[in-house]
Parts: sequence; structure tokens; C-alpha cells
Amino acid sequence: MPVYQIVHVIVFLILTVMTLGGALGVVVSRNLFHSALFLVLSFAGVVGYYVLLDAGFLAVVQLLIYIGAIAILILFAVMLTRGLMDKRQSQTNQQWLIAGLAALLTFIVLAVVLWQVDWPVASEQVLASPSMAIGAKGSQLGQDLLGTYVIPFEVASVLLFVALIGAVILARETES
Amino acid sequence: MIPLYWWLIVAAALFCIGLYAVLSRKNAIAILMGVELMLNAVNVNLVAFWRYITPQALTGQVFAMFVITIAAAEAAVGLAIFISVYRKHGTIDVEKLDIMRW
Amino acid sequence: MVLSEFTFVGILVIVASLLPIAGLGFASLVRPKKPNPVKQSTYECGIEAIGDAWVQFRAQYYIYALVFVIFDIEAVFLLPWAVAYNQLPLYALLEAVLFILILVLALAYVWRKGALRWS
Amino acid sequence: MDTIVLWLTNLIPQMSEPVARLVVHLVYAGVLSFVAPVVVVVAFTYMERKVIARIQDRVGPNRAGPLGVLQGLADAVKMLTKEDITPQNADRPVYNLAPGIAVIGVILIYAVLPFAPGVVGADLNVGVLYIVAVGGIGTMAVLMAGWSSDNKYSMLSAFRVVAQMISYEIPVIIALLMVVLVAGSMQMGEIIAAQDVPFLFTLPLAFFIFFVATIAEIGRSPFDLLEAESEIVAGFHVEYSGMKFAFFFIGEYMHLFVGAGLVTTLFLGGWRGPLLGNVVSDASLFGMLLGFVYFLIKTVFVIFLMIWVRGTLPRFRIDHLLDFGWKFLVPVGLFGLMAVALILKLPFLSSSGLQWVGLLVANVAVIVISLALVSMAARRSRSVALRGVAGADR
Repeated sequence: MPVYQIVHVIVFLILTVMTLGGALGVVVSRNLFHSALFLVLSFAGVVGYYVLLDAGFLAVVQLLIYIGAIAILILFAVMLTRGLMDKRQSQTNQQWLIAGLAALLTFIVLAVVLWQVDWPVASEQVLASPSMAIGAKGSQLGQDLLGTYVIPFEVASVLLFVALIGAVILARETES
Repeated sequence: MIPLYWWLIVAAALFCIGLYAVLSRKNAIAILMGVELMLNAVNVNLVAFWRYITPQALTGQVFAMFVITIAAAEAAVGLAIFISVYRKHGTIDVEKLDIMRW
Repeated sequence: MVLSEFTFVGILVIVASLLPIAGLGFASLVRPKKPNPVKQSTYECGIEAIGDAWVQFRAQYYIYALVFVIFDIEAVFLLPWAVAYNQLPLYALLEAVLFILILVLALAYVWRKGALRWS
Repeated sequence: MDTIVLWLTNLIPQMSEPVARLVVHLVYAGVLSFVAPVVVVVAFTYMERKVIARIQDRVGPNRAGPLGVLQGLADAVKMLTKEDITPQNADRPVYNLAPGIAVIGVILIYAVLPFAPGVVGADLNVGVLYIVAVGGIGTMAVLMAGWSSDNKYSMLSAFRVVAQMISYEIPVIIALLMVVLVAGSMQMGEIIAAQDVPFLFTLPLAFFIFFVATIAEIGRSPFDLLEAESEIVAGFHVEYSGMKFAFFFIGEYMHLFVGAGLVTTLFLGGWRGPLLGNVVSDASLFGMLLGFVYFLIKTVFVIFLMIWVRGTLPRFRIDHLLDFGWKFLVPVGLFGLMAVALILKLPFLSSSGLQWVGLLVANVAVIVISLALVSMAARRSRSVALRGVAGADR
């Protein structure tokens, strides 16, 4: 096996430890602020995944949106709503055992199925040259977004519009 | 190259951890974090399928972009609801927020 | 795949994280360490701190974060458009202007509602 | 990078190309993370103190070494030997991680900054977006520091700083969108190549927005609310001392330099300058050196401008600051963006010379119209306020 492939696998394993470790941290941590920081760690692992999968643009988008925006939003919400931060109090409801079993069972079923299926992976030479979302000059993604996906593109704008208005109305401090 | 099913199994694990968070946590924000983990798992799947099965078309990446958009909109509105509820009831423990039940 | 353009970024993350480790490690060798309760108490202008750090903050901060998230995503959609602009036909201009105008409308609405006012 | 790799493989023939590349990358990363912080902090704190002193009719540092040039080193020694005090109730892991993350987040931006022709860590295809995205790491560090210190003031300050940073990230992105639109690329190399006329002259609006928003992102005066001593003690890092405080400080100056470097690269043509490219080849070592000198001259000039702004303008109030971002820079930027997009598609402006003129005209028009609107609104609100005062008197 060539050296770069070994490096590839090592990087994959490190990122997996980050992503799944972070995710477990979110679930286990009693301090909600720590949970949110573990969530950021998990997102950062996914950034690395996208780089390994040659989706550079998405990696940066993940960094920008998830870590730079959504995580900030969650941290703000955590800081604004104190409560349930008491370390002595249980953070889980009574059905945690059933929930854990259900999640574990789902995982086992999924893993077995995913492992058994013979995926129609593309041929070697197709795999060797994935399409670039954004090149040094010009962008396939931009052409797709304004061509094939133009309706979703505009609908996304409307969705953001509605989300903004709804959220602002909900979160505003009403004058009293 | 790393085999495709490695990615899929990691994504499945991430999804199930998120599922556990949604089912078991009391705090509404923690539940939302679980949902975000699940959406991330879906995105990893989409991008992995794009890379291994149709690397010539950008469909997987475009889908992932829309999923991220929806995740952000959902987080924005969801957290706004929590803040509003917190202001009214002083808690965002979903077990105590059952006034709508009766 | 062999050597992604992000390789250097990965290397830089690892090397750069050595800087704080090295800096703090070296400093811990030379600096004094004589803690006492007064030194370690919270500094709030010299008055003794009452209660813990958590007080009710304004939800106004959250609203700015909210508007920011929405515009951030808009940027993610507009950047591929901007890069591809030279290769796109004229209608791309109209589509993008429509996209931007919807967001201007959102901003105008939030502005009119006074949500951006720091009363 | 390629030039240096080639030079190294010629120097040591036994070395294979990938190994040479790895070595160059490691050395470059080492320079960026260990040499650059020291040089940048020592040089620019000195420059800032001297310039501010001159503006305020003082002498500035003059004790340590000739003309006080060793002042920065003296400060470094002081920081190293200071005791490290951690508040009793601090959330220790988070508290200790925050300064490191702050400085790493800034160093990561340097990866895409081209210092000279071919001297860039990674000329990413998504370079511009990468800059904005990595900037978000700093925001995270601020929140971590503010939260973990267990201090009301640091938490309040963290809220403020984050509100400021995210509010000014949007204008930065809009200005960058204009640049990307004209250059047709997000890669720093391509953006420099597209600047036969620096974007300062074709996109003055974008330059203005980017410059102002960069100052705000770095958190320098007049946007230095994080250090508003009279209001919030000293910002989110009140509880930090010694080396941990020093890392926030290093991060701030590293950010100053990289911000100015980005202004240079995106609007002033980066390392481009006379003689380079036609008389002296880009690929030669001398060409690299010359490019670096051009880059440095422009960047130091931009930093000088920032210090000048700091020495001249008073601090903003938080509500004015947020209003200025959301109610002025963002709408003006969005209309500017649409104007630029329109100009680029006008059929009768097909030659590049005419296009430059068109862009300049459109930019200036947007600036003039928006300033006129603002002054009209200001006059109206003033007269309303005056009427209120008059009514109260009666």
C-alpha cells in the first residue's frame, strides 16, 4: 500500500475519533455549554471528512455555517437560557435506557445492512477525477445552481426569508 | 481508497448518537443538538455517495448544501422558540412543558 | 486525492497548535506560582463579586446572531454564482437579483419591525 | 511553493519531489506559527506606539534599546515571567483552551495569504470563503473565554464582541462577493492576476466596506468595544494573565497584519508592482524577493492607515456600531453588488477598459446616493429631536 493511502486511513481514523467522540460528548456531558463545545468538535471532524472526500467547497461551508454560525447560535441560546445547568440534576429523562437500546439496535441493523450491500461504486478511472464544485476559474456548482436547481435556489431564499421573520418575531423582547 | 461502507457506518453511528440525544435528553437545546448531529450524518452520507457512486455530477454536494440551509433555518427558528418559551415559563425542560397536553 | 490542496492546511493546524503548548510550557518553567484566595477571586472592578457570573442577558444579542446566520447562508449560495458569473447567460443576473431582493426585503422587514433597534 | 521545491530538489539531488514538498510545507508552517508571531508582534506594537505617540505629540517608547526598539522584547519577557492566575470558579479546560484556539484561528488565515509570487501555503480554490470561515474560529474562542472566566463582565463583553464580529462578517462577505464577481474566482492567485487595475480603483465601494469591516473584525479602535475599560473592565479576557493573556494579544496583532495583508491582496494588487512580471520574472528568486517587498510596503501602509484611524476617531457606542453595520454597510453593499453584476453584463461595455470605467462610475454612484440618503435621514431625525426639545421647553 502506498504511503499516502496509509496517511489517508490514519487521518480518517483520527477524524472518526473526533466526530464520534464529540458526538458522544454531546450526549454524555452534563454541562450544556460543554455539550455545545463537543458538538463543535464533532462538526470539525465532519469538516475533515469533506476534505478527505474531495468536497473542498462543502468543507469550508461546513466550517462557515456549522461552526461559525449555528454553533454560535446554540452557544448564545445556552447562555441566554439558564436552567437545567445544575450538575446534580439528571440530564436525561426516564426513558434513557430504552432510548439507548433503540439507538444501539438501529445502529446494529444499519451497520449490518450497509456492510452487506454491494454498492455500485463507480469504476476506478471515474473515481480518480471527481468533478470540482468550484475550480480556480469558473464554478460548476454555480452553473448547476442557476440552471438545473434554480427553483430550489430561489425557494431557499424564500425559506430563509420566512425563517428570519418567524424567528425574529418569536425571539423579540415584547415591549411592556 | 477507503471503502465506501466505512463512511456509511461512521455516518450511521453519528446518526444513532444523535437519535439517542433526541430521545433521552431533557433540555430542549440538547435535543436540538441531537437533531443537528443527525443532519450531519445525513450530509456525510450524501457526500460519500456522491464521491463513490456519481463523482461526475454534483448532485450530492448540491443536496448537502440544501440540507445545511434547512438545518440552519431549523436551528434559528427552534432556538427562537426555546428562548421565547424560556421567557414565558422560566424553563426549557421538555418534561415540564406539558401544559398543552390537557 | 493523492495530495489534496488542503494538505498544507492540515499541517498548519498541527504545527500551529504546538505554539500555545510550547509557549505555555516554557512559561510554566519560568513564572512564579503563589496562588492565594484573593488573587483567585473574580475581578469585578475591585468590588467583591455577588452571585455567579450568570445574569439574565438581553435576547437582543440573539437577534443579531439570527440575522447573521441567515445572511451567512445567502453568501454561501451567492459565492458559486459569483464565480460562475462570466459563464452564465443574462438570466443569471435576474435570478440572482431576485435572490438578493428577497433578502433585502427580509432585512427591510426586520428593520421596520424595530428588531434591529437597541432600545 | 513550486519554485522553492524545485530549488530544494536541485540543491539536494537525493531528495524526491514529495519529500521536498513535505519539508517545504513543514518549514513554512513552522515559520508561520513560530517566527511570524514574534516578528509581527514586536514590529507592529513598536510601530503602533511610535505612530500613536507622534499623533498625540509624545515621544513613545525610548528606553529599551536605541529609540526603544527593544520595547517589544521587554514586554515579551515580562509576559513570560508573569504569574498565571486562574479564577477559583473558572471552567478550567475551556478556560485553558480558549487562548490557544484564538491564536490558531488567526494563524490559519495565513495559509492562503500570498506573500510573494508563488509563496503561499495553499492557494485554495475557495480561498476567499476559507478566510471568512476560519475567522469564525476566533468568535468561538471569544465565547469560550468569556463563559469560562466566571465573571459577569467578561461574559457581557463576550456577548458584545461576538455580536460585533458577526455583524461585520456580513459586510466583509458582501465586499468579497463584489471582488469575486469581477475576478471570476475565489482563488487568491487568480484575484491578484485579475488586478491589472487594482480593485481599489474599480471597486472603491467594496474597498471602503472591506476596510471598515476589517477594522471592526479585528476589534480595533474606533470599534474597540471589547476593551472599553470604562464600561466593561477590559473585555472578555479580564481574568487572563501572563502567557495566556499574551496569546490573545498575539492573536490580535497577527490578525491586524493578516487583515492588512488581505486588503493589500484583494484591493491593492498584492505583490504586484512595477518591473515584476515583465523585466524580472515571477518565478525567479529575485522576483520573489521583489514581490515580497512590494507586498510588505503596501501592507505596512495599510496598517499605518489603521493606526491613523485609531489615533483620530473616538470610540463607537454599541448601538451605533451595530446600526452602522446592519443599516448602512449591509444595504449599501447589497445594492452595490447588484450594480456591479449589472455592469458586468451590459453589452456595450464589453471591452475591459470600458468595463473598469463603468464599474468605477457605478460604485461612485452608489456611494453618493447612499451618503445623500443618510444625510437626509440624519437631518430629519435631528429636526425631530430638536422639535422634541423645543416642545419640552414650552
